[in-house]
Amino acid sequence: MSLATLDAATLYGLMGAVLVGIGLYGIVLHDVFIRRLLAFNLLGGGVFILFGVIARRGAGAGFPGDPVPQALVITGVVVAFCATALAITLIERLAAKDEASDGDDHS
Amino acid sequence: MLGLALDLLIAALVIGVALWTVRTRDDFAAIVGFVAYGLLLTLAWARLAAYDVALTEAAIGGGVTGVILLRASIRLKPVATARKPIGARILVGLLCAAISAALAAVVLLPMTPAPSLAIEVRTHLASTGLGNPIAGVLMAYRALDTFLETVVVLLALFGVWSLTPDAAWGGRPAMAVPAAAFGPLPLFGRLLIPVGIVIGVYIVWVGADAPGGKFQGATILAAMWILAMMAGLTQAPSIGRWRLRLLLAAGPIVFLAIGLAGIPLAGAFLAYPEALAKPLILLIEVALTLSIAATLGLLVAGPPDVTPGVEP
Amino acid sequence: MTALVALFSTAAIGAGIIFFLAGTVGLIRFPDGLTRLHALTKADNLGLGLIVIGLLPLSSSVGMALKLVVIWALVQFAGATVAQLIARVARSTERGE
Amino acid sequence: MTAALMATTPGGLLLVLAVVVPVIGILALWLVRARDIEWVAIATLAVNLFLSLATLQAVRASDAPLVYLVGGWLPPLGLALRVDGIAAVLMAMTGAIVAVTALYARGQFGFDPQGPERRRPMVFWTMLLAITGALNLIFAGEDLFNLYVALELLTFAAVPLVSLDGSRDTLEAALRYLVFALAGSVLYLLGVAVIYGAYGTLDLVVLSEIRGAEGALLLAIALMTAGLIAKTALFPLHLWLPPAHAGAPAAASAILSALVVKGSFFLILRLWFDLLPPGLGTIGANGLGLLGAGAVIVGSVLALRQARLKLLVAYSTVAQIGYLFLIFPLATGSEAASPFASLAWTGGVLQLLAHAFAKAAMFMAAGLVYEAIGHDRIDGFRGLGRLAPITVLTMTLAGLSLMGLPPSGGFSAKWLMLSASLGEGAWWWAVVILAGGLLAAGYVFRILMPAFSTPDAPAERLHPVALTRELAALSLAVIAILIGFLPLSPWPLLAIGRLIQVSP
Amino acid sequence: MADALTVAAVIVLAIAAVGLVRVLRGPSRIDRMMAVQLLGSGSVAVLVLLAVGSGTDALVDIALTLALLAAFASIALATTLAQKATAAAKAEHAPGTPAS
Repeated sequence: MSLATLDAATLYGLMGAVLVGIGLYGIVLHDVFIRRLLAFNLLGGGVFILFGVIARRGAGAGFPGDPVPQALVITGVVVAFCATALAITLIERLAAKDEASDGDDHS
Repeated sequence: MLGLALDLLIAALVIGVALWTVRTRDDFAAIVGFVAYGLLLTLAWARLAAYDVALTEAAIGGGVTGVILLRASIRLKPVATARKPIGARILVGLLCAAISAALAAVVLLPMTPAPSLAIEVRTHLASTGLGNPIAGVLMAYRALDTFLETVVVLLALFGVWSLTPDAAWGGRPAMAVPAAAFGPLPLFGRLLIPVGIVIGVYIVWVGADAPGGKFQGATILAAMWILAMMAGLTQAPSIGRWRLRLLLAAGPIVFLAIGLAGIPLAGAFLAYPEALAKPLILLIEVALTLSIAATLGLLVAGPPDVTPGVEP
Repeated sequence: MTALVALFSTAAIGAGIIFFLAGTVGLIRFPDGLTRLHALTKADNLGLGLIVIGLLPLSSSVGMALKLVVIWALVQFAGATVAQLIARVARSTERGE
Repeated sequence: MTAALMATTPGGLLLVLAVVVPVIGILALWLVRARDIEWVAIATLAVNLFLSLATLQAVRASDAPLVYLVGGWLPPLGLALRVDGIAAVLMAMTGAIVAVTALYARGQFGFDPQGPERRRPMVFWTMLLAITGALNLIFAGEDLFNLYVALELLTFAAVPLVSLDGSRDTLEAALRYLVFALAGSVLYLLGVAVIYGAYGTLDLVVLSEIRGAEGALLLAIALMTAGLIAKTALFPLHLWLPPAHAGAPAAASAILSALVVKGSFFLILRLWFDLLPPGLGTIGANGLGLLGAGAVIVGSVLALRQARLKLLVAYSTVAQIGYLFLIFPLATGSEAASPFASLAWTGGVLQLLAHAFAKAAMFMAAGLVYEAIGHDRIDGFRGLGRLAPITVLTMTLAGLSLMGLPPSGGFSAKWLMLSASLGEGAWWWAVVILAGGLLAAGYVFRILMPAFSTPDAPAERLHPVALTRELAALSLAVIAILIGFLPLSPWPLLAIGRLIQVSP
Repeated sequence: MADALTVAAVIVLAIAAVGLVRVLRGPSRIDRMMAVQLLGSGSVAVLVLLAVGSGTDALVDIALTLALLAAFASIALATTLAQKATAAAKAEHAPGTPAS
């Protein structure tokens, strides 16, 4: 595909596809939970962008994009944030337990 | 063409910081990379003319997600991590590349015309009294999703609280802050918070007819509350307080009550009588804004760790 | 008139870009944390400030112009606060790292 | 066909209530006094049981799916709820198991009617109601994104149950579970994006009538299936399940093992049987069957090697989930009209039902054993039969069903699937089913042999256990057996409202 | 003029992107954070340039939101670092507890 026919939506679509790959790679290959959580969020960002590309291509009826996928993304971003907050709390609690038991070992 | 140059730059930077976030050895550097990712994605959404989403990403991705991740990264001890064997990395890398390639193929073979519900959204928008099509989707056509999402948010908060020690149940999040009057922070808070509240309310208010809305506005309000807590201007509330519980539940309750009233009055659950559609939707949005703002703020504040009745 | 406005805007935005550039160069080239911080503040304040000034006469409505000023004030204020906080933390905690 | 389906049917309101009533219960729990939370939760679940049975009856009576157009908006713009025969059966199953679990869990978790609100009872009851509502939505949902929200609801409700006791190990199990579940959800969502991009709708009924863009559809279903497999803990993505299910309190384990994993499994069924055009996914279906076979063997062998009862029961879940995936090669078949396909279909659904009841009973019994003797190490079970006869009877009956001995639900399920595989000439699946049954017999007898033997020294019960709780567990085991008395032939009920007919 | 503003946006973003080298190099946490702070200001500048260039009000609102929350990440970092330092200092002075 030549640069002249490349439109913004396609460009961001390719970016979203690459982000999905990067995020998946991180989720599978990281052992540290916080890094997996970051990778999950990278992956989520890529998936949401794909929705945005679909919305952009579905522009019509005077809207710059199809409103339905955009609305889905808004729901999705809020859910992803909640998941991140829950996961972070679990990670911190787990670390706190580990630190407490380390302290016991030394004393 | 100039626009495309900007898009190319944004896309390259997004991929660059994403790679950095996955590849770096340093956990903190990865988190900073992720915050940059959130900022750049906001630009990408703006370029995709998805202004409502860009606002959401700016408030959540660029704002509060960064706050919880950074706070956690400072408190967590760095964990030494061994790299996986090169064979595994190559294998997983190839698999992920294959998935990316398959998605790219789908992206490059677009349907003409692209499937879209834009026309249907436009056709029925007048009966909702709203001008912003995305508000129409969220509050009318797919109102069930939105209602359940508020339940998801509430459950996530309850899940965070569930991780508290038994004794601290009913207590408040300590929201560890530095010693009182940390530099210019309290002053910053006192001046910024009123401005932020005005902006948050404005974003909710324009949401009916222009990009904006309850989730974005509520996130801004939540951010102001978090700022007040970080600046030591206020404490997080005790989670056992009935009034707090009522504030958290108010949004879903109002939504549900109006939705159920739609069964006799408008012929279906979550249908609005046409004459009253806009005022009812606005009422729901106001209640949801308050509840979501409180919920998001408490999600960032974390689980309660101060035993009720015991002050440190 | 319009030519004059265009000239003014171009000059202001150009100057703003130069301050952004200076901030970045400082951030990369300056030897220690506090001087880098100083450079960063320049980009925040003057860079964005000049760009906003250049954009004011071009904005399509008074409301938009007003919001531009608010944006600049917010970034200015936030930048100053962050600079102070970072300086404090840099003095007290990051010395050992 | 679509025009007739796309209107709210009489009784459609039941579906709205099935989703909304648990939510009302949750909001009420937050606002009532601490001493009232138990009866509010139990009353909510009683109403839910009534609603689910009424739904089942309505589907049977009308011989057609129930449909409700939410907000009066027609899909694809609006959202519809739709319950067909299989969804109605599973909703009723969920209603029954959740209600019995509530009776079993009454007064547990340090609930104190006089004292202040406590963490554990509050979290347990809230999340139990949330799981109920989420599962009802998964069974009733017709829109793929609406189902995504339901999946997230289910995840956020299930994870806190895993870490309810707050120990280090359960926190880690919960975190591992959350990571798998989130990765699964996001893959599912990716598939949703691909489908919307190709068809401009997410409504299952609308989608089932559209053709074209098969490549995108296959990619989407592959991604969504991969995500849902992680959530269902199919081998080799099963690693999160045993610690999570074994670490949760018994009442929570019962729900997690019997019901929660079935939620994501049900969505895989929806995708493969309601969305995928017949004949398109044969290779994939065989792949799923292969993974299922791996799960049966690996899960059973690992169950055999466990020293603790709860871990054994959890590994048994890994194995029993494997059987469910044998539906795909057996019931999709190359020929849509294969008579054996509907045999396998019924067998698979029976396996789902029988496992749900038997496994819930098994985990509840494990909890009762723990309370009776203070541990759940299998080598210390000598004399358990005298100490807790009802509990051992429960384990025996549930074990019969897990092994697949007649008469039991497990036997009927495996018999039907066996007949289907032999009928289709795919004997290798039959071998897996038989081998799995033998291994299951091994691990069930490992529990029961010491339990029935006489102890060296008379053992003493540590804590008295309320008879109602023992009977609650027993009732589920009895249901697992009773399912075996249903006729051994395809159920017409399960064919009601199927979007793509497998058999004539 | 719109084209010129787009060019300006590209330049500003490119400059801020170069600053991201500090995220890569560090060495301190604060250095990394400052680079992101610069990217935040740069993003606000890009958005206002595009907003005025295209006359889109919504873009100004996005810039407004970013500007409002621009300091949040840095504030979270600074307060948590300071709080941790205070806690560590307390632990050192408390008798009987081994310094970590």
